[in-house]
Amino acid sequence: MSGAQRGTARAAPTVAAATLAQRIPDGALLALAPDYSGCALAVVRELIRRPARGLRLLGVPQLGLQADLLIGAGCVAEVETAALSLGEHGLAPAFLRAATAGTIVIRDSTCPAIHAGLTAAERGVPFLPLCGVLGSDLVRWRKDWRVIDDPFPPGRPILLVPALRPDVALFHVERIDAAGNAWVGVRRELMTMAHAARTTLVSAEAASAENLLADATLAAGTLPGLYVTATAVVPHGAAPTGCGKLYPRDDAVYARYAERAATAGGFARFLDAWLAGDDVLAA
Amino acid sequence: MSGAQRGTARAAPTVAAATLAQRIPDGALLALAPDYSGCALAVVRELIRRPARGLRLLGVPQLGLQADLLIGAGCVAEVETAALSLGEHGLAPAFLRAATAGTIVIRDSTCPAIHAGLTAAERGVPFLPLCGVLGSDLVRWRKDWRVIDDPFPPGRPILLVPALRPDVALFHVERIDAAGNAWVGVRRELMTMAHAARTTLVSAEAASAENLLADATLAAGTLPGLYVTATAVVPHGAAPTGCGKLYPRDDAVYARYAERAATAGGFARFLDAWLAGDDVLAA
Amino acid sequence: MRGWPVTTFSRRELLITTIAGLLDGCGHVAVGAASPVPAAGALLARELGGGRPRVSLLGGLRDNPFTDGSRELFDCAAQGRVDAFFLGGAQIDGEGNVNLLGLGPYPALTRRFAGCFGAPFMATVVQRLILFREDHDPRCLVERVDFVTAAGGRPCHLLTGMALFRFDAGRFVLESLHPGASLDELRSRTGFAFAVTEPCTTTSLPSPGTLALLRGPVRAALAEVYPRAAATLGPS
Amino acid sequence: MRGWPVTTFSRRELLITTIAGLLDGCGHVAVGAASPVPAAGALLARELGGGRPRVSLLGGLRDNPFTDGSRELFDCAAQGRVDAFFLGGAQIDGEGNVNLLGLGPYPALTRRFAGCFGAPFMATVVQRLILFREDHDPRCLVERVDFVTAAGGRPCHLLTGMALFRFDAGRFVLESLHPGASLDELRSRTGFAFAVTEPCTTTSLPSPGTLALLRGPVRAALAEVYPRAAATLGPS
Repeated sequence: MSGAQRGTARAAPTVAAATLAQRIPDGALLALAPDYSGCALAVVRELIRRPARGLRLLGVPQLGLQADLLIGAGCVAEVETAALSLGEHGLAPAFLRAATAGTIVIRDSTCPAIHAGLTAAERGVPFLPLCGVLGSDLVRWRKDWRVIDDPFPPGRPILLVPALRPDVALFHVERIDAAGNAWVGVRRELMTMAHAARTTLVSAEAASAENLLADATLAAGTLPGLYVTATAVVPHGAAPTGCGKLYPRDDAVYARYAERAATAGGFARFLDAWLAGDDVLAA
Repeated sequence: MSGAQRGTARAAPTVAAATLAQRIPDGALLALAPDYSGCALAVVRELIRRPARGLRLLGVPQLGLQADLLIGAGCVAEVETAALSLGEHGLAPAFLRAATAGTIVIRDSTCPAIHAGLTAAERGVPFLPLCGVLGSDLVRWRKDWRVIDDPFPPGRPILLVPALRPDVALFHVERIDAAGNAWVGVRRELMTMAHAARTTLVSAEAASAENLLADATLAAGTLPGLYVTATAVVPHGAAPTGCGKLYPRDDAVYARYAERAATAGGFARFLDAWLAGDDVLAA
Repeated sequence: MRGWPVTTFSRRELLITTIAGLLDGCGHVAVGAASPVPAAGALLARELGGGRPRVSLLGGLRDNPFTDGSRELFDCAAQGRVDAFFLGGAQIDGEGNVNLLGLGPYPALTRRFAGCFGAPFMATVVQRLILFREDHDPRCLVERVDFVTAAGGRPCHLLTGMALFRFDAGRFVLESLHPGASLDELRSRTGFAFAVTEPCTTTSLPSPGTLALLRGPVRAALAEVYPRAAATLGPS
Repeated sequence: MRGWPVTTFSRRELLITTIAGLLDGCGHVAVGAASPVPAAGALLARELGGGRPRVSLLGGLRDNPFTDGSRELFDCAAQGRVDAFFLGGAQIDGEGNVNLLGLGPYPALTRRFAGCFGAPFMATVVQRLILFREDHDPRCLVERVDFVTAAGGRPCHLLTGMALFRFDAGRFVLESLHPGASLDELRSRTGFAFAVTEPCTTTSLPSPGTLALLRGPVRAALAEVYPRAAATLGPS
């Protein structure tokens, strides 16, 4: 992509991304995808520009760069997740600083508990049982979980996790259409997030001229517009995380982030550069 | 299709269908799809030819022609379903005769309870809660269901339905591949059936030369071979029910069935003709 | 079609128009299989509302938006995303209970039908439940159903070929009589007691504009799922 | 590659071979993200078994068979369809408990890591749990973990760069020492007490045939997900 194209491409998406960001109120319980699957980084950038405050992040089921950026920028009050890291690029520096400073509340969880909580919301029930997990200290510390004796024989203890109903689910996909349908492919956790959430915001690389539900093959991987509150076309909107087969994660940016964000000052400089525009990150 | 082609096409599928039918033991809890979605009628025909005995049918979540044929042929001991009918072609005559005669046990249910039971099995938990339904006489009569006070505030009564773990899930799809992957498209209930069942048998119109999981668009609607015990290519294997966009339900056969099967004798003659071959049904 | 007099309409068209009125303000209406009149009513409401409510016709291809298997309708309703749903019933009683399963004492029914389908669930989770029977048969509108498929007791409407009722505070209240029916006749053909607020009103008749929509775009949309029912639209 | 002497092998190759042995008889092995050595062990077991076990590499494209979202691995394991799974751990204790979360008293940890991931669940539902750490560090192999991410107490294996243990009847039992390590050294570098059955056996060495598979098809398959780890295979 040439510099001119890049500049042109950036202006419109910023506006489009901001239209989604403004629908995320301060204090919202915001469900986000893990770094390997459809992160709406361009919208996250607009949240930081605003700046959003008091967000409660829910990792579905874990979190990465986008959460660390939001935490470091002071947008976050709480995090519920099964993990938060930069994957191969190491631990999440802003998250760990905030944890040490006690400036965020951390609700440690485990992947299947988050899936179960979202499924409970999806099905309109107050809780879902989850097998296993008993014996983990998570069960001792999560006062909002319950252990009951299974009402069915043989009546063994079983964990119940309460429904997780996000105020907003936010993610990025390859394609949307004019009816608000969004193709998520095998990333069904994005579909579950949307089913469970009150509001679902989807940014996308491109808009399809055809209705995605009209084709049986595409429909199989499509979240119906019924669940989608608003969409925006934001090319390259997941970067520096990857987007399906369209572009991979930008490991150079991750590495630079991991290095810079190791100190609060370095994080601030990285953030300034990121808010100013992609190109600066290469410096 | 010419008569000669039809004859040729029929011989092989019969053998292929029989290889699946022989994996369904007498007495098995057999999960079947509703008439609008992937019924493996050719395999059902082989079950009747055997003849299978003591099958316990589970409608996912309802049943139609294939169940009525199995019941009328004496293959069935129990039926659990949300409904059993021929749809626009009326009630299911063999089912109603067996119900009146008391020769089958009927476990009346409701669609979401069957979905919840299968999901419980899919997730390896002993039960799933289900919202609503309370007040229905089903709850009084289903002694295997439980109503508890929700352990989470405000503690309202809630229905729990036990896991439904079929011995065998049997269905028909458009495409399989050599790895046992099966494309189900938006018919995700077939995927849930397979996840929940101990054994999954899939007949298909055709085999794909490509691995269905290799293409991201196809993968989104594909049941992985991990869950599939055996497959068989059986062209026209869903008829007279329909198969996706490949062929519609054969309403003439349904109408004839509804008319003939109104009496036990008429059912027997229809069955003989069906076991002998499609062509006879036109007579 | 253009030649039809817009002041003449069939009973079915009156029912469809009435249903559309009951759906006023809904955001999403789901209609079960084999329900051509409710489907037409929902489609008419969508035309009158300029695209709202969203209409999901189960069994339809174009108007069926679900991609997560046959459980999605139920999950969607449980999430509060289905504002209105329709139920018929072999029996409907004065407490608003619906019986789809069969007649006589359960489980040894004297007559069995197809089954309960999703009714026990849908009746308890959707905001606006509309009970609909095209005929008004005293054998159907009974004092007490033989089997409670779906529990009553919640606010809902009951629309028949003769009248419109609302269920409120534990009993049905007559909302309006369709043209040509008398209150005496209604009472004699209804097996349960119901309340009446005098004076008895007549069901609103479809306007020429509504009939034009019904016989135009609604008929066309309906024909995709219910070709035979669509063909019957027009004055009787 | 062909030129490597098949009697020379790296410690990593020994560990991979040992893992493959622990997977004998499995039908389906799942390997979490960022686990190159367990992934190689599973792929080697598949080569040795002529295509069995089935291997699911999370994060991989070709060997990741899941199509129902990120919950499917957990559902699949809960269904009993995952015969073996691997866990690392910042701390592993003598009761078989694993700590992935952090050091120090919870919740005010002195050091926090990424989180618990799916470990609390997987450890309790898979048939064959294999704890794996490439280094054998006494700060990691402790008497008691600071936080129980995944509860121990169930039969499992623990493989480190120094030895193989099995957890049985409430304690770890030394199964074999890798070549070059002594029992005294092992005891001094292990923070929990373990049982020893004399005489102490040495971990089986990879055969020339196994090494050929490892450096051929396993290396090629591994490279698709872990190119850097694949490049290290060969004698050290």
